[in-house]
Amino acid sequence: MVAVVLTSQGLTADVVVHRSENFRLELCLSIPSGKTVALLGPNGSGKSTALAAIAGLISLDSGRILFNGVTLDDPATGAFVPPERRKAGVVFQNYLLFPHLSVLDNVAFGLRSRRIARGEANTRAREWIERIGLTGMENRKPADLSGGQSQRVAIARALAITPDLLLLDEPLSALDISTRSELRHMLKEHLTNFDGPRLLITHDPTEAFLLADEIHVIEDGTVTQVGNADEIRLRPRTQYAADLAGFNLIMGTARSGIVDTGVQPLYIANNEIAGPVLATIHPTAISLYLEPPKGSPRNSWSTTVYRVERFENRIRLSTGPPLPVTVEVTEQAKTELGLKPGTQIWVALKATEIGIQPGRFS
Amino acid sequence: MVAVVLTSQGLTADVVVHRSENFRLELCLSIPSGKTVALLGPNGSGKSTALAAIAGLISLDSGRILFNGVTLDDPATGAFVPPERRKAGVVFQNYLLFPHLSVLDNVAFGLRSRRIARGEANTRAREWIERIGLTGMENRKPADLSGGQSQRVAIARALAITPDLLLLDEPLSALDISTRSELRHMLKEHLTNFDGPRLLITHDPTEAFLLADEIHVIEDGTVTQVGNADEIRLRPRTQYAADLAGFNLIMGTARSGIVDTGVQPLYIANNEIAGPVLATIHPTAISLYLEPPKGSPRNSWSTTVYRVERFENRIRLSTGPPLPVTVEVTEQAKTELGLKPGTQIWVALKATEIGIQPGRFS
Amino acid sequence: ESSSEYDSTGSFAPTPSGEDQVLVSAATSLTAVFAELSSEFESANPGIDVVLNFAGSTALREQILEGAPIDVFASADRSNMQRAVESGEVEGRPEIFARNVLQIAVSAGNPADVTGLDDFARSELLIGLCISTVPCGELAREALAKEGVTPSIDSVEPNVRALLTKVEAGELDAGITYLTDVLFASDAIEGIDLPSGQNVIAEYPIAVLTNARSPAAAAMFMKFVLSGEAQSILHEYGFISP
Amino acid sequence: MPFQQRSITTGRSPILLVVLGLTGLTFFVVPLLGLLWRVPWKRTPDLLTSQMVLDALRLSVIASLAATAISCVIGVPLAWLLARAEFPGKAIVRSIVTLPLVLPPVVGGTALLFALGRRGLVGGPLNQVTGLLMPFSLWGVILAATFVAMPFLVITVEGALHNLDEKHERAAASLGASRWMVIRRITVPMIAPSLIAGLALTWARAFGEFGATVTFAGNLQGRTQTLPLAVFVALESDRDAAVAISMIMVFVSLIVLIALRDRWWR
Amino acid sequence: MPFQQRSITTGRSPILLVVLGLTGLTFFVVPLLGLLWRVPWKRTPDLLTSQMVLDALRLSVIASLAATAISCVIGVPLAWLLARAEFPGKAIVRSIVTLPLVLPPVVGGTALLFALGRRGLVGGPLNQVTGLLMPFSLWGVILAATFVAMPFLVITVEGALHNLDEKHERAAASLGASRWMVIRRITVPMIAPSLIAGLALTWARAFGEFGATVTFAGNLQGRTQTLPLAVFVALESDRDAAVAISMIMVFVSLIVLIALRDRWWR
Ligand SMILES: Nc1ncnc2c1ncn2[C@@H]1O[C@H](COP(=O)(O)OP(=O)(O)OP(=O)(O)O)[C@@H](O)[C@H]1O
Ligand SMILES: Nc1ncnc2c1ncn2[C@@H]1O[C@H](COP(=O)(O)OP(=O)(O)OP(=O)(O)O)[C@@H](O)[C@H]1O
Ligand SMILES: [Mg+2]
Ligand SMILES: [Mg+2]
Repeated sequence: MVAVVLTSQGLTADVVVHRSENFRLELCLSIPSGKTVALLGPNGSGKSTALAAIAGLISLDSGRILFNGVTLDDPATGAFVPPERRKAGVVFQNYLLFPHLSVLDNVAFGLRSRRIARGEANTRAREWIERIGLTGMENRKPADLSGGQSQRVAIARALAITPDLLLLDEPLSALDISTRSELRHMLKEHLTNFDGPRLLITHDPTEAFLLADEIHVIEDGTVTQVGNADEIRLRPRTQYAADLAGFNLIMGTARSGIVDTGVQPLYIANNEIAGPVLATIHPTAISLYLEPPKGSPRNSWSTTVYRVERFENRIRLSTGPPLPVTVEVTEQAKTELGLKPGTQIWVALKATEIGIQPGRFS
Repeated sequence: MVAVVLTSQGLTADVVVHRSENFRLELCLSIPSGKTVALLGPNGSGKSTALAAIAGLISLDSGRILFNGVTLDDPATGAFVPPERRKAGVVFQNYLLFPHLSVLDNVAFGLRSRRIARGEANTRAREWIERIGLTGMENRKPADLSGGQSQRVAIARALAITPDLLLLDEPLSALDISTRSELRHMLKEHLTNFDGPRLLITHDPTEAFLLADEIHVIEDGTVTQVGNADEIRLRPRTQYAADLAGFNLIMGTARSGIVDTGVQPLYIANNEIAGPVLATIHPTAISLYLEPPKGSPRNSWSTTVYRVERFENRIRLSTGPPLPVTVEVTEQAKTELGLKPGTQIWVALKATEIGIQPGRFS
Repeated sequence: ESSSEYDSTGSFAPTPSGEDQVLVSAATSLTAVFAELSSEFESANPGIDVVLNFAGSTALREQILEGAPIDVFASADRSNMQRAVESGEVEGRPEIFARNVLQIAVSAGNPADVTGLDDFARSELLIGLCISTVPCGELAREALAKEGVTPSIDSVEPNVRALLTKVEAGELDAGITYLTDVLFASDAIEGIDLPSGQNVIAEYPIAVLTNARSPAAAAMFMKFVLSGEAQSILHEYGFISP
Repeated sequence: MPFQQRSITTGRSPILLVVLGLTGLTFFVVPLLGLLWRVPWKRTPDLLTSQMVLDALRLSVIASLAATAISCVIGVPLAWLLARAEFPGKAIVRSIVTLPLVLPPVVGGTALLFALGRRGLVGGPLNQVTGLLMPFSLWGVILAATFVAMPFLVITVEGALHNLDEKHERAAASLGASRWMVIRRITVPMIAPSLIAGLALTWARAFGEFGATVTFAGNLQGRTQTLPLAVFVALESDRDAAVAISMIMVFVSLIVLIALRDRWWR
Repeated sequence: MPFQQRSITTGRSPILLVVLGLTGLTFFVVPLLGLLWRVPWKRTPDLLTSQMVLDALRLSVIASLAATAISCVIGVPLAWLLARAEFPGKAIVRSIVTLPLVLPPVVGGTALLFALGRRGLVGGPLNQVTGLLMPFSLWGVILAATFVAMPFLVITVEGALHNLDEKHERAAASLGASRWMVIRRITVPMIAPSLIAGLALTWARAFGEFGATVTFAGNLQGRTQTLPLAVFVALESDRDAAVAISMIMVFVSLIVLIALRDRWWR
């Protein structure tokens, strides 16, 4: 178990939860007041489980959750604060709107639960409904809303209670592109004025990079990397983190300026480093040629185009063996080189474009 | 009502559905066999409603749905083919997995419904479970899956039946970044071998651009633009479509090389055009200066920075009045100019960078 | 305030206080006649209110044994009364106030052509009797035994009511019940008298109970039931004076 | 609603279902017709206004509604505990709750007498201390009706609670709702149709209760004689009246059940 | 399950609920104790092996299970039609289904006689054509039990169907499942707890049925005398025997109900 630094303000969670024979979550997390931590990780890595444990919806198997000095859950001592007394605002991944209550009553539910008078609660709920752009739908039942509308109601319901702790499980995943950026900004603003800790679960790196102070990458129940957006982006430590940032991530063993990848040696600009390293290469740093290139790039090999995709207004291709990489080129280059799956090409890559950090895949 | 060209192969849907006093869907759609149409649109624009009508889960108020020459729904004649005889594979936005059945039984359900023997159905279901990466979870109940795992089961369940018609409602929204691109490719491949029409609903332009042959932009129950990825991207006709593509979209009236926007005239490179126009400007085409620029750009005005965001490895800012625009700059430029909300700046924009098409917001 | 709504026992007493109430538990077969007797009694004694409690004699005895606040018990047989006496629930001695004789009940028109007890041996007929543990069943079997008839029984009914219902509906061709039951059953039932030599007599005892709330009024009611006036009413309903 | 969709799932019903369902219906309709056939319609209005019937009607309505209300107040919590709480001996408790369903009502009434009569296990001491006497009072009628009818509510509601996914209740708790608030505003409304079905069953059973009442509370006109007891009395003296009173029961129950169910369903 | 979480929502129960729930429980426990107090334990084994009790037990078990099975086959479809199909006169049909709940069982039995007896509305012609005779036979017992017990199933299942969101059924239809398959593989399993509660109620009501049976089917040992009839008969002569037979009923029903519910719940 990882030792946890106990700060008196904020959330400190040392979470150990078994969910099935094959899955055990073991997560150490500390969110100071006023800060946002994003959990990024593949499906089934335990993000929602961590949120449920912090919200008090499932109990720990071992570990401990502390919030502003109060123990919320500690199986060792049996201490357990039930969810209704944790004052957390939670947006659930599947919303969990109350099907028998109107939109207004859903948003007002948390307020009414906190013994705020009906009139006052409704007024505040209506403000939130306006803020999420659903004015006029106050009396609808959740079944009569579209997917994105439901998610907005879930967000309003969680924020309306002015919680001590915010727990957001993919809060923007069903929103259209305009609403998403609007709500992201609303959220960002709201977070600035909110001084509790907040946990954001997301699959969208942009969202994490924009909203979080610190990102925890979690894979198969354990944290594989912690850092701010730039650290994750520029020095990803796992294939998943590299995918997030769009980087190529290659593992190998460095010795005198060469990384042995097992398939294709990579020349790097750093002669000192030795031992296991992670090499990161941005897709735009790789050039493609139809003929063997004769020029400055020290790395080059022949391969075939495997896949061609357009990402917004950029073209991304994946190459085949010996060392599969993702390459980004312009539309023009694509046309000129006639790039399509199966095209024989040469890859060229400057040694200086290869980022090197010691370590191995975790 | 729009006239529908009746092709004998493929799907022709002229859908009119009232959902509430404020919402009426009126959509005309024709998907030839072997083609994919993507529906893109903001929340509550009627995408899921259209899908439900085509799947036969709700009935038309008027209009007509034809599939391979067979009338599926026609309120005028009373013809209605019930959903179980439409042979559609549907991925629902909220998955709708059967909570009491295991993952295996969920995936095999459609096969068993088509009277395929249990053994055969299970074998095929197992193949699909492997394909979506959930081997080992065959006996789990949906409640014991993570969000993304559930969505994958929903995809497998829909594809396993080898339907005549595929209807996918945001099939990849809950998937992590790696699985998403993997499943996108799996889907793309699957679609290539599948010769029925397919309808894809998504909020992700990348997904639409990658998978669809034609994109219908739908807003508030009506189609506002139809075209392929490039057409939507380069000539968006609504604010929403422009947001999708990341373009600035400005409406105004052109006369002798100037577009009157009501706030700030824009000089354009086209003197011929006159009347209402839509001007599109890519965010990278706009330059920022701390002093009034003296150079070639014919458009320039002073404004303040309103918002600064990082998108992957790019910096995007929004400016304030008179003419709010989104600008994309490098990290370096951001640091050099000290760009942050409130900074006073000058915007400069070459006339040649402004795309012009006749028309107005629809 | 609320105490005026309840008497001292806590039971619900809707009648104005000051009026004596007599609770009379009477066997089901006395339903009609006791209704008339009680109204006669009430009009003769305006200060007394008679409340009737009809159920099977056994159920009534059960209630009394469990301490029910009953004043008068009118049973349809001696044995239930005897149990009450043995349990010390009876004040004084029970008296027989009425007798009843058996009659054969057949559906209207007598489609099976039943003439007497001998027909009860005919196996092609659908024959019903009361169960032997209730008086009408016991007595019927006694009568049949006296005649040496072995009945071919198709149904053993738990009470007179169930037996009559089936005869009336035509499910049974014949059954043996009391004269009083047949007399006041619907038109769908006819009675066939038994010759007096074949008949057996049922006796109905009445008694005031030790638990009585209004012993005086209870005694008055019992006395009334034994009086000539009451006896003539009982006679109208087919009962025989003791 | 003008925008209500014709429901697709229910557009056409499978033939087999319709056939079986109609067979089921026949089961109820034929005996009812048999009864209606024999109702002495002419005499019914007179009977309706007789003191005995009016008294019985009043008592029946009061007692059955009281029994339903009591069942609701103490039966729903019991159902909740059975479905949601963990405690030892749960299987036994659940079985005990089902007993009054199986016990012949007359035996149930006897059991009540044994327990709550003046010489009963609890009733004896109670009577000596407080002077309270359950049998032969309206309280006795209500008690008997509650005893036989409450299991219907408990079992129906427990079944519905098992059907209900707890995730919405968890979500409500996370929003700060106390346990009690969750039950009141989430759990109960979400099982409303089953709750109402249970209440309907309970009320109907209480309204039709005969055996336990006649044994425990007696058959005193104006005091404990409910409609079924009046039917029993009438069966002995006046057959037609019995059928007519039954039709009154049927009529009243139709009104109550329609009020209870069709008003709150959908 | 080794990985079962302690359920949070149910961790502690609100005091008020516990108090009310326990009060509810008292309601059942006290009369039961009253009964147990008086059970002639010594004589019970003898009674248990008497031919009369054995016959009655056999008949009761057969008839109650048959009535439950029939109710299931025709009552569930009826419930489905009431909840999901649109047809005119639905409110009336629903009310008719509730009638046997309210009708005093003796009147119900009379209605059955009027309808299905030898001279009955339907029974008469039926008897003349086929020679079939319902009363005084096991069929009569089953019929009477079904008539009074089926409404419990219909109403419980209808309530549960109203609770069930149709969206899963729609999804199943879109996957090609026929209406019938949807009902069998989606609808019924999804309401299983309520269905089982309804079956438990139905079985218990059928098992305890007395009034309609005695009126319609008679009381012939070995042919139509079920346990409740045996109890009733015993009550007339030998109260101890009646209580002992009741305890046998209680015991059997505990076994059946535990088998029915605890096996299939959770
Ligand atoms: N109730 C449960 N019982 C058993 N296993 C479960 C249960 N709920 C979740 N799991 C498993 O625990 C793991 C973590 O699930 P969790 O929901 O925390 O994932 P997640 O990170 O939120 O994924 P996603 O991005 O797909 O939502 C998964 O492998 C999942 O299958
Ligand atoms: N059952 C219903 N009753 C009334 N209105 C409804 C119902 N279902 C949806 N609507 C409304 O119809 C409109 C279209 O809904 P639909 O679900 O088709 O939107 P959508 O395009 O799928 O949106 P999203 O991207 O949020 O899923 C919305 O305004 C919604 O509120
Ligand atoms: Mg999750
Ligand atoms: Mg949708």
